[in-house]
Amino acid sequence: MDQLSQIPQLIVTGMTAGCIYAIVAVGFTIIYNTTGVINFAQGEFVMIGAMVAAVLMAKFSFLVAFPAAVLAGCLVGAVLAGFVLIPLKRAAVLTLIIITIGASIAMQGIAQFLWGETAIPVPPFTGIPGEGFVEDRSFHLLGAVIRAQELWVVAVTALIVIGMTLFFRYTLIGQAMRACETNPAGARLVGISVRRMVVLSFVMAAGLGALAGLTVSPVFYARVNMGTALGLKGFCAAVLGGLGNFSGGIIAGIVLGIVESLTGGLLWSDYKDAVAFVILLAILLIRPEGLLGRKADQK
Amino acid sequence: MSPRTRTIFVVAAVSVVAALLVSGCAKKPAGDAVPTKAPFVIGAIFSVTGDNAPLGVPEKETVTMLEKQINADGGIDGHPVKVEYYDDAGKPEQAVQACQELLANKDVVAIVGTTLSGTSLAIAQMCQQAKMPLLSCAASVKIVKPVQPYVFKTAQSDSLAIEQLVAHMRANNVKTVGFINDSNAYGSSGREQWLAHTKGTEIKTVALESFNTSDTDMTSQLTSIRGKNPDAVLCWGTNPGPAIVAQNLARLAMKQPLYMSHGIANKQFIQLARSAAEGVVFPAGKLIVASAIPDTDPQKATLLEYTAAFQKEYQKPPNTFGGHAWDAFMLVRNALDEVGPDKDAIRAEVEKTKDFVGITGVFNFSPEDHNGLTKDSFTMVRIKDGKWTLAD
Amino acid sequence: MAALIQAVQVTRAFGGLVAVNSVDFSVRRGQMKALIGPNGAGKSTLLNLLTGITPVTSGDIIIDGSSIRGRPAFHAATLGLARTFQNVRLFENMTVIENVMVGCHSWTRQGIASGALRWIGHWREERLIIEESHRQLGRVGLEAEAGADAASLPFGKQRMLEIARALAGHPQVLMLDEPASGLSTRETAELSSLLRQIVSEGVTVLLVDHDMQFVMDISDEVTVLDQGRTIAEGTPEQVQSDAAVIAAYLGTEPN
Amino acid sequence: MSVAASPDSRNVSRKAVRRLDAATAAPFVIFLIVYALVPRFAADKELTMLIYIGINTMLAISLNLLMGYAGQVSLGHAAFFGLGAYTSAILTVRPIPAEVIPGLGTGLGVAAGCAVFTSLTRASGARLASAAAAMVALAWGSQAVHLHPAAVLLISAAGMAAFAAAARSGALMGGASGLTAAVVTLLCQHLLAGVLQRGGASPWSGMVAGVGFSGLVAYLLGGQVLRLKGHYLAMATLGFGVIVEIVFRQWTAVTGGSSDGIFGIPVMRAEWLGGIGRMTGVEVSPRVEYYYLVWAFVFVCLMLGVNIVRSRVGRAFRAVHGSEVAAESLGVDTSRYKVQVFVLSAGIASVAGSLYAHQAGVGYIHPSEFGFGVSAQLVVMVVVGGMASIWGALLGATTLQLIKTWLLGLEKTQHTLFGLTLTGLEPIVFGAVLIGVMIVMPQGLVRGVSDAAAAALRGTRRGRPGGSG
Repeated sequence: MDQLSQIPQLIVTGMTAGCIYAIVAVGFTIIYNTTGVINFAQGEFVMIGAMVAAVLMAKFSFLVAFPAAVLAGCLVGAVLAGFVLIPLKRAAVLTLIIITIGASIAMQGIAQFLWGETAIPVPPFTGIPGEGFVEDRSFHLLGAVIRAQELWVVAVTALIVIGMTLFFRYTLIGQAMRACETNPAGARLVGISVRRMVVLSFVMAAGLGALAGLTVSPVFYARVNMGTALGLKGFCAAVLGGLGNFSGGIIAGIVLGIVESLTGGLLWSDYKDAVAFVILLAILLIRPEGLLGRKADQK
Repeated sequence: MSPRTRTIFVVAAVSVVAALLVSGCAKKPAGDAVPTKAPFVIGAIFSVTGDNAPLGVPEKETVTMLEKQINADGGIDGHPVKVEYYDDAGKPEQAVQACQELLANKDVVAIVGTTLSGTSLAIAQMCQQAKMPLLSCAASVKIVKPVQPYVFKTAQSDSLAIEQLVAHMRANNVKTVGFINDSNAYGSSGREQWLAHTKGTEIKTVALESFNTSDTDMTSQLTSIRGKNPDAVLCWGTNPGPAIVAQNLARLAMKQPLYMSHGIANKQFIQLARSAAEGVVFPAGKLIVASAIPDTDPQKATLLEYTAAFQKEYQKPPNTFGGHAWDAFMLVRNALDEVGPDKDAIRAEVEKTKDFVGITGVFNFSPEDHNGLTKDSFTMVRIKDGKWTLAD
Repeated sequence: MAALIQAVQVTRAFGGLVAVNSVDFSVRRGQMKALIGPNGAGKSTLLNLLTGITPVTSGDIIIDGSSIRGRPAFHAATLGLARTFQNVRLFENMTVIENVMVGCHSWTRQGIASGALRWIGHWREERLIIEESHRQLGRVGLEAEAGADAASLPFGKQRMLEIARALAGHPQVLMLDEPASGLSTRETAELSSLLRQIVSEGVTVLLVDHDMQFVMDISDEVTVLDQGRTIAEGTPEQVQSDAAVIAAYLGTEPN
Repeated sequence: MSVAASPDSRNVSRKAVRRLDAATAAPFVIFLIVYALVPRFAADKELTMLIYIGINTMLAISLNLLMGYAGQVSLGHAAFFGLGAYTSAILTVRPIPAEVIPGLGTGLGVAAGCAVFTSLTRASGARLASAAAAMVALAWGSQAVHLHPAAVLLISAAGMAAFAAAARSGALMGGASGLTAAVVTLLCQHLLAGVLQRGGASPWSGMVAGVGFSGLVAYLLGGQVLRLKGHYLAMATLGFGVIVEIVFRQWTAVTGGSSDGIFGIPVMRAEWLGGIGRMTGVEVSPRVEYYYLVWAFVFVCLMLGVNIVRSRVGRAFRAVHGSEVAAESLGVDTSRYKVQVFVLSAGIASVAGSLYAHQAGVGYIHPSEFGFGVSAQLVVMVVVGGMASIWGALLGATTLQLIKTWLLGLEKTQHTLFGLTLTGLEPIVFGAVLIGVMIVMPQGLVRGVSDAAAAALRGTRRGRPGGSG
């Protein structure tokens, strides 16, 4: 079975996609935990990071492009937070979800208006400058070819995971953000500004998304329509990991990426995209609280 | 939300809408030469937004350019040309409504477009019933087969590209092929045609895979193809999918020659695929290798002229899709020139067109053939040193 | 007289926490029974078990001769159980009278087709439902608010509406979870007289409350629960003088 | 709602019921008049728009019943729309290839068997899955050896009875579901082969088949998925929708895939409805007739919707939304009603799908018309029109269509602003409108506008005594 020897390669590529799903899932989780809102525009943050980086890289060094991309993401996140905040107090969750859907549609439209629909190549972080373009380095491991950029993706993911864990566990703001969702009234009583926390959560989620986007753009290219699919898969990961559960979302994201890649490579590539959703449905029906979530609280 | 913020919000929203409306009412700058006769109105429906904008945008740009050119030259027989543009965003439902709008306008004499096979098929029946000439820029052979009197198309059918590919493969002794396609309309159509064409021939399709337009990695599919060890890999899709395929293939160290479809006949593919683009062979309209084709080729002058004009207007090279729109628009223009604004006459005139030298090829329409092209409209191209060269 | 509701060695655990611990409990037909206990004694949990909303971990619950173990929650209602909730659960998306009309669900039969196509059965039944709903609303003094949104009622009236809604189902037993909490003295008095009237009509009533005063005045029999176990049972007088009860109340709540 | 206040008078309550219905009937009368007269004043262009509005209204009503009334969010509703459209289209023009029929028939049979099994035993999850597997095995086994149909029925029933007995689900119920599976399998295979032979069924039977199929899928899916709540339910329905769209795209042998979609779908005719047009003195073109057909369905849906929400079952739906626990405590079998409203909703969406597929002058469908974007748009229609408002669905669908048409025109006129050609504005404006409506009128347009009007009215009234009015 020659196919079996492809498994390491499939895992490597699945891992790259999986890391992005994981970061998107983390973004979902941050916003969900502070506001209880499912942010359908999460994938667009990734797109914005990738696009801004790609556009700026053409003219400036990455020293300008990368911070600018993350900043642009944060800014868009803050604006979106504003839209969500206006009606937050009295609005049904569905209203907020629709606002994020609207924002996602509008963001894609604006991006398309500004940058057009064509995919833009982005040079890898550590590549070999070639003739007119930068070629990525690559390594061989167990029969799999690993590109340097993929290591970057994994490294950035790891960094985000560690950063987030420290942030939520050890900083006051992190704990305050967690308090907001559990008990907004209580949070207000002890002097936490819920509004500020909501804005902060959107800014953080957007910044992370943008970071993910710019990291992955050398592998995937930057495209204005890249956000929707990544957003939905990331959402799958967040749910599989148990909504609101960070480590669950990250693990689920990576597993999802790998399973998808394996199914696509070994079984049916035609239905590769359905895999994530089939798993999702199956898991939801067997364990409605998610793959790694805690049992629903029995109040 | 306090009443004040709400007021501010409403005021802001209203002013944006008002600004849009006002700007719409503002007079457009008049053209250079303004012929005085009543304008000929032509409808144009392209996918200017959405996933297929890379196809639709150059089409629209081409038509806009031609409209300007013709009017600057004094119009057709003294009549200015006015094009009504619609965007279908690649959605059949939107195309139907755009078409309906155009049909409702009594002045419209013909419709150019749409970009995609799906949207063209969606409005073909409607145009036929309303006796409105439709010149589609989409590829699917089903648009003109069976022939509906009022429906034409200017893009080559995929089957012509496949004939060229098969010829090249035969010449290079390729017996087994791993096929991979984008699962969008373009890619699935190619797959269907490929399978139909090679069925029962000595060229065997040993692996059949697909990917999604928004997919970002095709290693899994290619790994599966590698397992079957074909003589060559053929990828059917539009950017950026094929570029990713080329890159993944290179990284998997697969040595097989890589064939592609005419969907990659633009510079973007080379930019995206970088060194992986090297050696890729694909059928393409002659537009991209215009300067390399022999001077005896009847199309050469037209191709160079279009390339220069487009480059001047938009500071970028044209592509095949823009070429389809050029052909469609010019066919209508010529017919208008000949018979004036009469839909039935235009239809008949287009159908009579012989030896029309276009961008896509040399068209010879007949009541049985509403595409009018042969496989000679394609030529095989190889990417060498980041440049297009004629493949042997 | 046979027990209408019988809980046999009922236990319910949430994770490691045992909220109700092998409780035997019964309500006789026509009785006004009270279930009291300090906060966190497991009263509401026991009530949820009796009405089938929470499944039992072990033990069995028999209503009017048939067990509801393993049956869906609505099954208890079809056996003649109706209840109100500690923190009122009205259908806030409906009007006052529509809330009560839902209460008539268990004794009406018309299906979706009948309602959609307005068959004769629909008309006939709808009339009965409206009559019954008005009767129940009149009984709790909400006639005038029939058309108002349920959510717009003041709290006291919401409680009354919940009772009317429960009664509209013609229950054999009415279970009330802390009906007097949040009510003014006047409203509590009205509630007492309403409950007496309900019992006089032959409906069995089970009251759950931690307010001794209110309960002692009107109930025939009282069961006291503490930390998931029954600690006393008897007439109000017997219970009031029970040492264990006094200890439980004094120990946990200086009431 | 004004209900008379004398509780004991039978007469009064009878009148009350009648009066309520009379009040709700008034808009329908206006509707019918407008319905009949519209083609006198509308050209093909407007009629096309109205046909889309009508189809979208039906979808919005179906989703509103599910989401606005019963409180069950669905982000995959376009799937049922698509199932209706595809079933209809496939049966009429793209008969299923012969080699797929045995498998497809078996699939449908097993699905039907599962539906019977789960409704009889309330089995779910793994138990249902193993029952399904058993049925598939029995069906394949008996078909592989070419048994007489009667033998197939017998074996299937007996086999399932044995399985159910082993799984402690009741032999009788297992037998019944096995029998159903076998009967439906044979029937479907026979019917599909018949359709193939005749080269296509009529659009009307296509529509009926679509409703049956969508209903079956909704029943099976709903029974499992509707146990979930909130975001999980939203995610599960979204997942279902995405999967269905992928199947439309990829199962080329049956659905035609995404290259050319399905074209040349015959028009659904209803000559007698065209008669309405003739009465008002209009020349009845196929499009006019189709307009009458679509809006006749819209009328029926509006009426069913309005009637249902104001009936015993409708109140049960709304009670599920209000509080499931309270509803259960009153004897409402919430899981049953949730499935019921889901199936009803899927059925209406499926009818809308058939109408979409058989549209006069178009007759074309493509997978892209049934994806997540469409599902999201349906949710938007419902919310813009107003949750829990049947007539709001009409308003929501109309509003969205008007915005779309306006945007379509924007492209034509090539507006410029600050020297930029404004093209491809649709998504931007569409997104902005969504956000705007949600912020300014989260209750939807019906409530939003009426509240604003009421506020304005109060303002002028208050102003009047001062003499400023």
